[in-house]
Amino acid sequence: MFTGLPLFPEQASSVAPQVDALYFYLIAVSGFFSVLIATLVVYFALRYRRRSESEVPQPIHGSVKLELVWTLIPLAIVMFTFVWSTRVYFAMHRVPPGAMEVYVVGKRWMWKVQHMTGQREINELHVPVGVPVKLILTSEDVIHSFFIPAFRIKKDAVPGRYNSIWFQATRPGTYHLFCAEYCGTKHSQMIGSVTVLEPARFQAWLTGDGSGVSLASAGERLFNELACVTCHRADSVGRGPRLEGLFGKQVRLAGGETAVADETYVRESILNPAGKVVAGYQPIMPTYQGLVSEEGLMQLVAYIQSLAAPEGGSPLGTPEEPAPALPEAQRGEPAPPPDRARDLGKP
Amino acid sequence: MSTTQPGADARGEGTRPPAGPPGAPPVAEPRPSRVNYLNVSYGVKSWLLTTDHKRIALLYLASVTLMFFLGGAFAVLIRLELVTPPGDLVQSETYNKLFTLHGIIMVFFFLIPSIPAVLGNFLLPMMIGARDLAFPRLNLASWYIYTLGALFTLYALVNGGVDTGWTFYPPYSTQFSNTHVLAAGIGIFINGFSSILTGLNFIVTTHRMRAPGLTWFRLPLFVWAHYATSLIMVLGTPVIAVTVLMVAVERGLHLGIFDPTLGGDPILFQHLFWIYSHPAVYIMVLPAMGVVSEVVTCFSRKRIFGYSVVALSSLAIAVIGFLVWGHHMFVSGQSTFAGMVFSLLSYLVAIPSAIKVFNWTATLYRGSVSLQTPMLYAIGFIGLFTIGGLTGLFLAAMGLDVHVHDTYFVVAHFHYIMVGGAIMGYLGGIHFWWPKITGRLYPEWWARIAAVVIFAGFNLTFFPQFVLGYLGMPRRYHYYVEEFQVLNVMSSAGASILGVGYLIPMAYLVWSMRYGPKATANPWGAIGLEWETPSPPQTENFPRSPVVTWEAYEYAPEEEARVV
Amino acid sequence: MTGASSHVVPVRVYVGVFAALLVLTGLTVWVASLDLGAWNTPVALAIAVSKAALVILFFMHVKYSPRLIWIVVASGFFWLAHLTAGTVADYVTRGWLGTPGS
Amino acid sequence: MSSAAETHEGGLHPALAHHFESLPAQKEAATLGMWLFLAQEVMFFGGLFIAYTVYRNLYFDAFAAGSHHLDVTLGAVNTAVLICSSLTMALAVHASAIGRGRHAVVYLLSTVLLGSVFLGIKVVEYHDKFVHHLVPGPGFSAEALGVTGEVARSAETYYALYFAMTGLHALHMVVGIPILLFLAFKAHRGAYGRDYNTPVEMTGLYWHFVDIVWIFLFPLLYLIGRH
Repeated sequence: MFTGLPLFPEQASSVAPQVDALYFYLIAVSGFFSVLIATLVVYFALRYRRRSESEVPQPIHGSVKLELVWTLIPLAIVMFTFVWSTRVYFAMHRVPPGAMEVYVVGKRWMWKVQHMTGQREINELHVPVGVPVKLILTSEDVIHSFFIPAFRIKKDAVPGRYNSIWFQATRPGTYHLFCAEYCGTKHSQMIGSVTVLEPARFQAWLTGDGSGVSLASAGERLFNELACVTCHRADSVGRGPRLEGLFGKQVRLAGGETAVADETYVRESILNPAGKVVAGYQPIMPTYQGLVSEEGLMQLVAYIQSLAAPEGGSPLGTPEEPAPALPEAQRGEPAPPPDRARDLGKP
Repeated sequence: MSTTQPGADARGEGTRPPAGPPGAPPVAEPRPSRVNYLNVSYGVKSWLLTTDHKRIALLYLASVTLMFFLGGAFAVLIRLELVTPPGDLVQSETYNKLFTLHGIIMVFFFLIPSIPAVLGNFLLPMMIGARDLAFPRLNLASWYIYTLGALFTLYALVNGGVDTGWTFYPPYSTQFSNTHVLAAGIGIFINGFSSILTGLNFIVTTHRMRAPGLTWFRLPLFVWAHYATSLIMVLGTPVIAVTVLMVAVERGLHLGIFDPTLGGDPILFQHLFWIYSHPAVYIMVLPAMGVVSEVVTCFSRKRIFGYSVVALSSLAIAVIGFLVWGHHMFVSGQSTFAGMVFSLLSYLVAIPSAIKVFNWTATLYRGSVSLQTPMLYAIGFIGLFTIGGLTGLFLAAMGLDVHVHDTYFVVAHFHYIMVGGAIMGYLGGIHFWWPKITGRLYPEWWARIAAVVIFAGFNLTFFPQFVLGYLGMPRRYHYYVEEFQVLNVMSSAGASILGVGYLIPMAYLVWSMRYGPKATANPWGAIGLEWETPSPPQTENFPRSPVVTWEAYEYAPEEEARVV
Repeated sequence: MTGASSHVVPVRVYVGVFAALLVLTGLTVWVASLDLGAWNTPVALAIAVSKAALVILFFMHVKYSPRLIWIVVASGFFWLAHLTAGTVADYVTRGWLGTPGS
Repeated sequence: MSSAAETHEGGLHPALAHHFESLPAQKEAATLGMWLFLAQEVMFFGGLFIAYTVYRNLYFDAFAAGSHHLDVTLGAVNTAVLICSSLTMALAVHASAIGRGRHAVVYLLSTVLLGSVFLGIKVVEYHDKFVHHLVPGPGFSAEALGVTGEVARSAETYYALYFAMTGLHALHMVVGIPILLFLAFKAHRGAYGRDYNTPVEMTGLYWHFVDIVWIFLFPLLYLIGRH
């Protein structure tokens, strides 16, 4: 009827065919039942239409057999659907080892993307084809949602925590990137594009982008600037736990519990050091709440992650700056971003 | 079988109609000078201070109709804006306020009170043979509370509106939005108590005021549906009330309850919000299911297929519907395990809904089907609710929900349930009981035209949105990318048809109040206590309290019944 | 006097319940000062539940009320417990099954 | 109670509404309605209890720190005061049910008095929080708790919940006291007797419910990590 009327989005990720298969299956199920019900209703309405004003049909009470049939068959169908769809969900969240990590910060009304290699982008994301990419998402202000229809993935960027999801692009091209969680005035303009490149062209893009400093190196610089290195020393004699080889391992906490040293744990430990103290250490670390931006936190996380690599991080020099004073009685109120400060001045 | 109760009066009211041809109205024409609830007293005061459940129902009818057309006006503006991809009709700020107010007004001030507070209020006492609800003054108070809540929301509206979306997600609603969140929140908080008191009144009335002989399994399914709805109202609404209160406190005093920069957790708000707001969907659609059960039986002249299964499935929907809220949070960062549990339970709630649809369909089998207007709406309901329910399966599927969450697919789905379901049920019910409410018949020809126009307009409006959603158009978008335009234009075209469709009944129903032919007590030949009292009824509903000796929907003598 | 809730309870029952409530209040303060490890909260809640049960059964006459009232009371608390459990389930299981973010 | 006898003779008691068959039927409806209202109240407070449960588990240290600043003695005394008021309320219902209107008046007024004592002690406690800058908001400071950083921030969440929960509870008492005074006035006029004391019973249910809420609030707010 309409030329160029699209009905389905492009499939450009490894999970997209799985989601589409589920979608077509559900369309088939829905179509079958809708047509069945519609046909029966229309047929009965015509076949048993009222022929005289005085007719009284014979009453039918019901049928246990039929009730069972239309309880159990739908039940079986939905249980099957449940299992299938949950497996697809798992496939979206179980990140394959060696995935390329990309940090994404949502901010009204833009997406700020940082690659491990240091490239930064705004409202754009360049990824190579055929490589699993793990997105680590957070937000500086309100809840946003990172949505790439062609990849069939979406994840909320929630302030104060990290969410993640992964994808593997399968076709070079440029695709839409949307914010799917309502975030204020320009919600509908918080859009951008995802560019999928052939590996060679991706390499060229990487080198062509002039920033040069990798995320981990930026994190290392910050690590030194904040004098974290005074306590977290590589030679295990510092007042804080050694961070080399820590990332991804399980750590034993003072309370006897354990925690996995993942992105969220590292982030939490920077912002709320007293929360989950590693067994054997004193809770002496001050909070860095308000001193490090969300992007800075991601750089620190990337740096600590790089320390876990077998070859270790780069050797650390002795810092010259003194440790920052304890931010006493600090209420943990980070400096509001400029536009937020304006919002707070509401009547 | 059809025993005349002791003391039935000369007109034979209160007795079961003869087992013979039910087409013939069992009650004689009312005498012209008869006193009824409408003409028993006149003047504004007699309405604003009434404790008669029927008059309160009419107060609600006027209020929710006003709110419906207000919310509808916003919908018209939204659809007009979305005809073109760039936001060229209104500013983004305005657009965001339009969909927020459309949502708040339609959900809290139209859909939730629509069937329960208008039809439920009018019919529930009559259907169980009572003179009034258990607490008539509380009932009137509910209407005033509703009005007060609506006034707060209207205050927010005329002072510049509110732009958080009807979901009020923090931290946007508590720290970032600089619109009238507080006034709108207080409006919803207050309105919640109207809903709670109505539900409380219905439950007590159903338990304590049934006529002698009217056992639970003789109750009309409309009453069962309202009983289940009332449970949700009483147990769910307080949660949203206190949640809105927390948002208001956090916003007003900058406390850290939901704002992460102050130590709160925005996900907790989503839990508390959906604990109420998911069951709220069943507050909207369960009463409509009750209406459909009444209409389908009447216009098939047959007892409903599987009475007890349909009755109990209402309760099952109410109970299970309370335990599925987490399916709104599959992409929020909720734990995968919790997500799985919520997904599983969401699938389970589909079963009682499916059972109802199958039973309504089976009721038509070997019936005496008459396609008058209420039946057209009921059949429309069955079809649209089926589509709405089945697309719910897409959203309960975790792997698929990730893609369609917060897109137009969701918008289309819940409009199929709320407009295709709840409003079709509401209109069907209004037409069905219009003769009882006003004592007048509406023009049948116009009514059928309107029903068909609404059905067609609805599908043209919302079906393209399923496709849009799967293509990836997020909801609440003011600007959108060009490839979505064709479908958006289709949707807006449908909306204009739908809008006209809603104006037609408004016109002829108002007309019929004065010029419509007088209705008999039972114009449809329906079974039910409300049809055994004159149209319109007197203030006490029944000249004498009825005694019930027959089963529900006994259109033909029981002896002839068979079980297939 | 057909309403079961009109049952007249002897005054000594009220006084006995009152005494028990005071004792339990003292008990809960005392128990809080002991280190019971993970059991402090359950014990405190158990005492609170017993006190609430005494008030409901005797002061509020539920012991002498029809079954319907029992159902209303039970479903109120059961429902709250259920909703709490559903919400807490999310927080408790965030580390299970490979939470997003870990 | 002269009107009492008439009910049984077929005359209509003035309190009998037109749509009820009899006073007992009316009372049963009222009782069920009141209990449903209380179930609604459970869910209303329940929203706060859910938030409390989640945050207490997330920020236990902050909750313990915040709790340590509350005065257990005052809390315990207040619990006792409220339990006393529940007793007098129960006795008021009892007295009205057996037709001793004078006693009922005395018990109702005692309940009002005890309720006011509770609120007075609550004011003293709130004042203390105010003095120590523990009222959440721009003036909040966790100095008095001896904690800093994120713990101090979460302690503010604790106090936000503390004030929300106790404030809502106190509000329920503030609503209850005028009702009790009204009942005492009516009882003094001889409105309640053997056949009709529904308002006293219903208010009693409400008052006991308020007591139950406090029975939970006391250990949950005052007694965190006390050992």
